[in-house]
Amino acid sequence: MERRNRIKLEMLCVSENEAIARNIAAVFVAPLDPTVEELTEIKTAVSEAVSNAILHAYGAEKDGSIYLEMEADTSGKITIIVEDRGIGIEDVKKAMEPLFTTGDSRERSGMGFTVMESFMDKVQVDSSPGKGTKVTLIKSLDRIHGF
Amino acid sequence: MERRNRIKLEMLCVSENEAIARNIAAVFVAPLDPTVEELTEIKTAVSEAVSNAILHAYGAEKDGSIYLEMEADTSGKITIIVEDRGIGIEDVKKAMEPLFTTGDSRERSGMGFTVMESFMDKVQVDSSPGKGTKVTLIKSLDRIHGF
Amino acid sequence: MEITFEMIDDILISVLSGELDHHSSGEIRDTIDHTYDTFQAKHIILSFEEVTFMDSSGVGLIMGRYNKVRERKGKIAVVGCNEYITRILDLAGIYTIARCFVSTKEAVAAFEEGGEGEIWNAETE
Amino acid sequence: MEITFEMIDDILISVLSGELDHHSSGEIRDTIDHTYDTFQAKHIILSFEEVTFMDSSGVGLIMGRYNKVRERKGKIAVVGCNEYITRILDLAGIYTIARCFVSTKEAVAAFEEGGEGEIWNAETE
Ligand SMILES: Nc1ncnc2c1ncn2[C@@H]1O[C@H](COP(=O)(O)OP(=O)(O)O)[C@@H](O)[C@H]1O
Ligand SMILES: Nc1ncnc2c1ncn2[C@@H]1O[C@H](COP(=O)(O)OP(=O)(O)O)[C@@H](O)[C@H]1O
Repeated sequence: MERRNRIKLEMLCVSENEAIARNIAAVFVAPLDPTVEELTEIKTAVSEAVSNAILHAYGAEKDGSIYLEMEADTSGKITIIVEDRGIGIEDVKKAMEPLFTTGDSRERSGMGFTVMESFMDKVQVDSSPGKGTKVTLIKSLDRIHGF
Repeated sequence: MERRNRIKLEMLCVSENEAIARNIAAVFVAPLDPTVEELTEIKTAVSEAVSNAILHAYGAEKDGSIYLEMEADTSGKITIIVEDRGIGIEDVKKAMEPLFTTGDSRERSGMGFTVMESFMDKVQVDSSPGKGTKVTLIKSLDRIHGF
Repeated sequence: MEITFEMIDDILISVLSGELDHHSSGEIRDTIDHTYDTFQAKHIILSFEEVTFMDSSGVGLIMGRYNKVRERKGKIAVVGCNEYITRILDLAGIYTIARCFVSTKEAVAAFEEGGEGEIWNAETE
Repeated sequence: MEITFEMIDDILISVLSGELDHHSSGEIRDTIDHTYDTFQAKHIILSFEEVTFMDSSGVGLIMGRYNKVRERKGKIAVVGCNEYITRILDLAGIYTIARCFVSTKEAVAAFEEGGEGEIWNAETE
């Protein structure tokens, strides 16, 4: 695929959609001829961001939506935005520290953002309390092996 | 997956998205434990509907969007809506006849709607000239082999 | 979608592999027609054995090639169609214009045998 | 995600297969804890050999089981981690609480040999 492409998605905040979201990311990226490594990294980062929205964004009510936007430009740069309209994050810097979690600390590792940062080229988090969270994941595919 | 689920998608009207759309449908339906036959039938019907929007809906400009909505209820009934805001169809009944096409008749078969009807339980087409076209594809998965 | 070609006498064998839809059929169509002209072929065999997905664009592809071979009084055959491809071709009544064979070998044999008198087009498998 | 169990002496071997994420880890966690209690096991081996996808939920799963086995002075080992799983576990510094082995066999051997004096937790592979 050489043209610029973009898809937007809205999905229910149910944990079954973690797998659906990361597999859709794989479907979107696959025509760009990624390596297995790149594909796995992107799937993992999307899984982390979507899990966070499902787990942390909407508190007890759980009937919010998650919004995804996936974009590919002609150079092989992938931008994936995962957005919710939930409770937001008070201190983004702190939230992004390894092992920091407000979840059940015996079961959540607080490694979500750390994994996203390790697996993508760039991770940007825009969030404000009460307004929701927008996570932007960016990765440029290594096109040397491609067309 | 036992809960009701729904995703909504918006994609650019480029032909690369035919494959992306049908593979997203496969990703959405896969957790419901469809047979290979059901999965192929759904992918094929989605491919037809999305190709039609790309090919017929927006004429020369080609910068419209396609809107997809995929829904699964707890009984295994899948509803997929493929919608465009393009030129619409003057005579839906005629358009749905086998071999009828307004496309390049040496290369288009006019079999799109016929394939959709053969591969899904129900196909509904709502369209009016100038307003766009909404194709609703419905199929109930045979759950006997499932959970 | 990829395509490879082989010529046996005046028969152009086109082996398709991958997913055949409206997007991929455009390029494939041009490649087949160009090769058909370059090699001055008469008949065309389209092998679907390695086609992993096909929608009604496949019908358009066969119909288009049928119109092409007719100009040279050639015939067209399709081989290796799976269950889903067969269902789509059946719906379109494709067997009135193209014969279907299990393998390329059988299709070639039928072409080599078939005289002008054979009611090739009306036959179905 | 599926899970199967085997007991060797006081070691509960949990073989995970499929995709491990926040969605699937909840059920898996409950199943492991229930089995651990039922069989009065001491140690836990988590086999990731058949895990086709894992995100940081896997770290949470290991940490949670670590807290569980500690109550009985047990230890935890992970086996068969692919490159991506290893990268995630490395990021989390998981090897301060769990040792990693190539195969279940090696992990069992290490459990059977390991006396109280061994600085198990501080060791990495
Ligand atoms: N979408 C979100 N909405 C609200 N809070 C979030 C969101 N994503 C992350 N957080 C906060 O950031 C913390 C750290 O996230 P992360 O590093 O992914 O680890 P974990 O999900 O294991 O807690 C979370 O515990 C939560 O407090
Ligand atoms: N989304 C659409 N917008 C406008 N016209 C459409 C749309 N979908 C189908 N049509 C019309 O219906 C006709 C028949 O469609 P179809 O049975 O899919 O065959 P084909 O796509 O091969 O023409 C098309 O040729 C076109 O005129």
